[in-house]
Amino acid sequence: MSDGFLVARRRWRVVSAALPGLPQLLTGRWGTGWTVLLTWLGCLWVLTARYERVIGALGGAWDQSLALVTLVVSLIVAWTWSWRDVSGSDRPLGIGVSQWDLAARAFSKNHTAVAGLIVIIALYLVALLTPLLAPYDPAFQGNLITERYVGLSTVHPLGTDNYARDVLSRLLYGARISLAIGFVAVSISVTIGTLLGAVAGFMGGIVDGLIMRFVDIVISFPRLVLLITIIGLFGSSIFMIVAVLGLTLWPGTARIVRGEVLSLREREFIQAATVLGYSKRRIILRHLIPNALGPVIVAATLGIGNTIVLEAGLSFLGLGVQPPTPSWGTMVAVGRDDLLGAWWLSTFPGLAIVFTVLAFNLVGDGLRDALDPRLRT
Amino acid sequence: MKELFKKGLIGLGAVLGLSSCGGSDAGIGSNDPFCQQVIPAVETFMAEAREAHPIPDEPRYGGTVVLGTIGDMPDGLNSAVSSNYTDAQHQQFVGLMTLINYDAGGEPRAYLAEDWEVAPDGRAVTFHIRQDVRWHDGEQTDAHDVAFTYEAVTDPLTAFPNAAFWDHYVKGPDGVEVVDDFTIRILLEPHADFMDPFRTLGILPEHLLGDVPRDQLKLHPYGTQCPVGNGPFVFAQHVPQDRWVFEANPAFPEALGGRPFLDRYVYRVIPEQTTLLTELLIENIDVYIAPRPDQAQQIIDNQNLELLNFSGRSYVFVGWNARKPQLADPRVRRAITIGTNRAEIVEAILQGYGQVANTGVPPFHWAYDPGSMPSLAYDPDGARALLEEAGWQDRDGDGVRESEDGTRLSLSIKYNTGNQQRQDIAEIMQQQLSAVGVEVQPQVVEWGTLLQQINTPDLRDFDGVVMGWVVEFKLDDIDLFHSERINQPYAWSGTDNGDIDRLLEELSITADRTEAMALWREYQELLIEEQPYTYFYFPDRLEGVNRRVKGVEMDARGEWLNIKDWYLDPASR
Amino acid sequence: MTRYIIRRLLSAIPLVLGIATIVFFAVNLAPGDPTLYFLSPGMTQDVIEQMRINFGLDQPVHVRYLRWLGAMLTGDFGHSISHSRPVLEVLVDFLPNTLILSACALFVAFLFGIIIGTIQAVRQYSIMDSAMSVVLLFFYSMPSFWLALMLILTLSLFARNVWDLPIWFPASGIVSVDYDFLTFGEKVRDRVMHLVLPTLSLALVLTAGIARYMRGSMLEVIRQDYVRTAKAKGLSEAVVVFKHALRNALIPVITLVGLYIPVLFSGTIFIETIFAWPGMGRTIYDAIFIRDYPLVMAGTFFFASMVVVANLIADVLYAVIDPRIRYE
Amino acid sequence: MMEPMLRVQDLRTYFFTDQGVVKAVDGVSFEVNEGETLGIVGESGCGKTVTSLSVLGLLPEPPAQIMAGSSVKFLGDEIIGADEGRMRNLRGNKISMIFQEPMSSLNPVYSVGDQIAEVLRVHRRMGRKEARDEAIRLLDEVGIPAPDRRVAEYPHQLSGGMRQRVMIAMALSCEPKLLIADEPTTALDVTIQAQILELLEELSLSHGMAVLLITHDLGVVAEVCDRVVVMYAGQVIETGTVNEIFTEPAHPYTRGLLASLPSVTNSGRRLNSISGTVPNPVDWPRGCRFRERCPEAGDGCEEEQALVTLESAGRSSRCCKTEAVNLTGAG
Repeated sequence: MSDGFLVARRRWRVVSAALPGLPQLLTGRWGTGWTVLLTWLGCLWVLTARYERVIGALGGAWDQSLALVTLVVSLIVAWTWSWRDVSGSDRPLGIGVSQWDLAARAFSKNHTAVAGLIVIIALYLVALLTPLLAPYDPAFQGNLITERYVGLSTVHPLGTDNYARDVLSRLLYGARISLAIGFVAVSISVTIGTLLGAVAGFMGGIVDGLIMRFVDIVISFPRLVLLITIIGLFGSSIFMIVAVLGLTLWPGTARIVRGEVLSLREREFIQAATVLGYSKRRIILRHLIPNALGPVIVAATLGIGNTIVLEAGLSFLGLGVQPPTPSWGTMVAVGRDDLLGAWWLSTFPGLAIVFTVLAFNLVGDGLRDALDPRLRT
Repeated sequence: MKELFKKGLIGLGAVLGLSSCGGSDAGIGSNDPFCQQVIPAVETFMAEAREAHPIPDEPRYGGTVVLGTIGDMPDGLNSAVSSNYTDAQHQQFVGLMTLINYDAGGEPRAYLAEDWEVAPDGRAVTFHIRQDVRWHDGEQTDAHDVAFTYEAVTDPLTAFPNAAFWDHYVKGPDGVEVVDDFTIRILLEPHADFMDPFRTLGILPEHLLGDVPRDQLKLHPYGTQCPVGNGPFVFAQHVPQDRWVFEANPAFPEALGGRPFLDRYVYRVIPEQTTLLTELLIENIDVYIAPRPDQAQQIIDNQNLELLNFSGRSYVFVGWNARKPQLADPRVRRAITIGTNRAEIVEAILQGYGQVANTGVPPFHWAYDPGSMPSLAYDPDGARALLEEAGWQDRDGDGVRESEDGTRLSLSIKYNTGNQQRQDIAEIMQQQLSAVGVEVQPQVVEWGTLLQQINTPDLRDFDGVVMGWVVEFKLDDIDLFHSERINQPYAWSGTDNGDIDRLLEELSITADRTEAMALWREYQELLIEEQPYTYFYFPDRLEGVNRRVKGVEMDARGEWLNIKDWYLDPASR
Repeated sequence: MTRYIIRRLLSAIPLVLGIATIVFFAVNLAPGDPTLYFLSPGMTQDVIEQMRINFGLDQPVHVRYLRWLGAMLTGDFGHSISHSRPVLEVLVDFLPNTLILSACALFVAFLFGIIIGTIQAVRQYSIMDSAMSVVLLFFYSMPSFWLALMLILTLSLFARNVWDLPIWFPASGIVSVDYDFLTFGEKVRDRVMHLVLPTLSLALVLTAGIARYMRGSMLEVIRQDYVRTAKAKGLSEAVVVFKHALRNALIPVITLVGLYIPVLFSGTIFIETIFAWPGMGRTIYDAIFIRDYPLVMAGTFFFASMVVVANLIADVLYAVIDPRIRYE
Repeated sequence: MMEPMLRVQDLRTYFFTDQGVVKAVDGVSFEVNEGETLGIVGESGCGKTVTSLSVLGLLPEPPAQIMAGSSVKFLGDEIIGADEGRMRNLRGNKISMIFQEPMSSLNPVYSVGDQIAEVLRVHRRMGRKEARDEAIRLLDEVGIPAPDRRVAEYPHQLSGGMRQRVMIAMALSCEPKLLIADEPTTALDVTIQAQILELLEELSLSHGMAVLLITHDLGVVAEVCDRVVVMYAGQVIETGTVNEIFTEPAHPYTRGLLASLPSVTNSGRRLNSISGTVPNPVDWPRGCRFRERCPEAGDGCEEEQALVTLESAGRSSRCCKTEAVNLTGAG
């Protein structure tokens, strides 16, 4: 290694200490660069601009504490990651790279997907930091006569709604609900789908037949009709929505996993495991599922986006998350009535949904391309 | 195989092509035997009538008016089974005729009945039916039709939803006497506003429906598939969930104004209100029935449109379940009412298009006189004082009051899915009442489920419920507050107050208005004291009307009130 | 082939019955019943009971289920409570509208999706490729009701009232009110104009998925030897791509026909409401809340059957496109 | 001397990839004369196939790019950089090509008749019926039994040999001047291989068609070719007639190839093989590209080697020791 290289590295360390992410950004790794740099600057901004609230959050409600932890952890992670990245030795390329390394490299070349990933990371950070970020209490109603339907202004950057509540604050709090709904519902469905799919694919025979017939039933049914029937007639609490969304989304995953497992089952290492006399449970959990994970991750990423859109759809029918809890879907659905008079009510949450779902889809597409060797060039 | 592929594509194109010219022209009902019989008869008679009554040479005649609303008419012109407001409007003013209707002052005037006499003891009304009214299939409308309709709606088998209208009348064949073909006598007990039901009841054709078993009337195709009326407009077409088309009746009696000006009147169903407003703004529809208050400004701002508003017949309230321990004390209910800034809510939710309600007597009613009532104005301090007095104090400092035995003053307020105004009320109450130490939890419930929860006598699973009533000109709260009805579906509040019972009974039979006025005042004062409901407001009815439609009059009697006198500005046709 | 189709249809019976059964119990076990909708003050419990008897609701749920099942097997779907008509007549009114809309949307979505996906694959990693992906995903990410409202506002309201464009689309309905008085050509035009916005709203959401799938499939196909053969034969790129590659790339995409039908039917609930399109989606939605049991059941039964048929059509299309597949 | 039908001069085809510039073909020149059969031999990865695809412009660009200075003249006309229209008129018409994998080279969703007829309809503007009859005739000519039935069949219904015959029929359909056959027999059974080669030879004679035969199999070359071009690492390293190459190989690589060829005469003896593998095309070795595997490497091999024309016409070699070797060989 040349001296020049070492000098450069030392200089990068200095830059990294002040502005983590900048070295990566300047050396062309803009994806990681932006993520780290924005996290760092954003968290610093919160720390200074919302100093009082940060102090107030000490020993506050659980979401405040969580926000505080998130803040500190993000700062530490951003800084140390950049430092170690700059000082660490370059790993030689091309030797001993795993399938995942290859995928990561393919993914990082896909610019739109990386942009999507940055948006998602930012979204989750914002969602976690919301109690520190939001300018107002999302449920606080201002003066109903004078502060209703106020357009964009410095006091209310995204205006106020029909109850004179701050749209920006509601948007921020809505992010928590929408992202959480997507995440939890998809977790439920992926777990169920993966297990059932793996069992069906591995066991075959009657078990497979039964599971797959059930999958057929659920999949060939207009999902929304089922959702309306259940949520509409039995009540629409947030738990109900998450549960029902989760419990109706899994068949897709089950089909994917079953397909993967069927092809994996014929492969040598699984047959070796069978020959070695491992239990079926062990083979399914330790060997089959991890190897079928790629497509599942893709499906899950796309599923989160779909779920957020679906929740918005339910809100349109009046079956979404119930007020005053803000969710993006509810905000769009309620605000659509004022599209002509107060466009900001539904436009901003609508755009939030679009960009979030778009980000998840870009990442999902990127992952699919990256994980599928056939599509790589 | 390639050929097959191509053929497939052509086939698809053919399906689309076919479908794009295949008709929905027919509407429905064309394959029902009843309708197959009835429709040609109407067509024949109408053709004759058009010959006999040529369109007067006057520029106001002609053209089509399109009206848009959010819902279809569920029972159409079948007045014996319907309870829907729009249905009733079409029965009264469009397709059918009622015996009488009201003038602008709310006084009865002749319509199908040329004249009437009330027996001196108030136990009978005799109507003289016009002799120049024909059903749209050519049959004469006469006293037998009236008798049939009266018997149908008072027969329990029919399950007429508004059976309460006829509480004080002698029901069934015993209550009606056909004196001659054009004279009919109806027997009743003397009571207040006894002419009102005759204003609402659209007379049905006996020659078509007389043989239908009463319990089958609800399912009969007459109402929505091929109604035959005798009103100013003739049913032409009904595409469910899409449109009704009516055409001018050339044979409508000259004495009542003769043929309507409009050639056609189209009633369109557009469930989404943003779409409705758009269609009004791009002039695809001429009249938008009941836009939301927050859409009013858009209509006002458009120079081609006009916003009409009038005091409607409905009011919105929160009904309290006094069976619940937190709500048993009237003082608590009153504190909740004065702890809520209802004037602000009217301003905010209705954009000022409405009036604060203190009782269920609406502004168009002759007994409406809010000035003389005790005030229920916004008074948070008064509310706190009342709650203290009733023994509710915040004992653990969590901002919510508790009773001595530790019951928290925490209430759920239910409302139905998809109703923005009711949601608004629940949410604003939550916000405002927290300031006086009352915790409110808005809870949305799907409509059918909600009705079951609040209506089932042994369930009554609610604390408060945001609801609305549409009232008739004849006010009658017996079903709501009389203790005898406490186990009937609508006794939500569970009010059990002897004075209220007495007043309700007296009111229902007091025909003299000055006498009744005093009773009304007393009754309303009691209501304010008892607070079975927190009355919110009487919303104004708003209407968006294109200025090319002239002669439109709308008031509490309804939007369709004088539709036969509407005409299109000849310059803009 | 015929035998295969018959066998497939027979094997779909348990599927359709399963769906219908689930829905039957979900709807029937939910609180409330249809009489609640006809209630008004003054109605006593006796009247309600009379109504329940008139509607045949006085029986326990399993008896009603067996009755419904028995009746349905003889082709009798009962009487719709909210429409006061035989359910079959209601379906005959609404189903064609939904099918026309769905067919148009499916056609447009596949047309756009296939063309765009192909272009993306042929120009992989170009700016056009990414731009098209992002634009399509943008529409895909929109809640469909919001997209529909945006289309109404822009292509209908603003186009006419603000931008004064020569063409703007009606925001609701199937035909204009003066449809009956139009000439044949005007009728066709009128129908098409009314179809544009709802079709776009439904189709734009699906297009992204189809294009994505098509792109992947096409990318695989254009690397095949026979595509090189076609080029070596001196065929133009258009013929190579759209004749030789496209037909092969379409094979996996056909699966989506079956997969998207339920999605499409779900979408109609929003689209039909917003565009006042008198179709099955809106009708079922209303029927669920009015608890018009016979109509809900018949509607879902037909939806499920439609999905089965769509999957069957997809399988038949496989055989049409791919000579290697033969159904015995 | 007559102008050759196809003259390839200094053809350089590079692939621009993430790993670097792959110089798959790096300055190749050769000629094909009317009616002759020219073989291009070399190990896999030496650039044979890319050369043939470059001639017809069938490589996807990007990543491939034919570098400036390359020239391919067909019947005296430059075709590098020719517009698509002209290229399409050549492809399948004047120059046709058959490929290594008969299994995947035919489109599975069209009948073989359709695929043959397509060429005729595009280049010879035949009608549907006429093209079909011609397709049947062609199938008959390439030795497919019952051609009128086979014409409607799909590729998956045919065996590998049959499919290659179909490919040949398709290639022949417009009576091309030149047929490029890229490893036409590699994927086939040995018995079928012989039949196909025989067929090719026969047809080239009867149609007066030149053949550019690309193969890694010197046996095939010996059987059917008139002249041979030996390629290594993207370059031509030796040219000559079949006779010359087999009897007097000038380049050590050619000698290595010949030595690894099993034959009746050296049966029983251990086959020789060339040690090592073809170097990385992103980074060819400097100097002689065969140096690292060459048993005779020595002084002068670090220098870039030029293709040296030897005494007889069309004979050349890219080895600095060639002359010496040749002298001793002659002596």
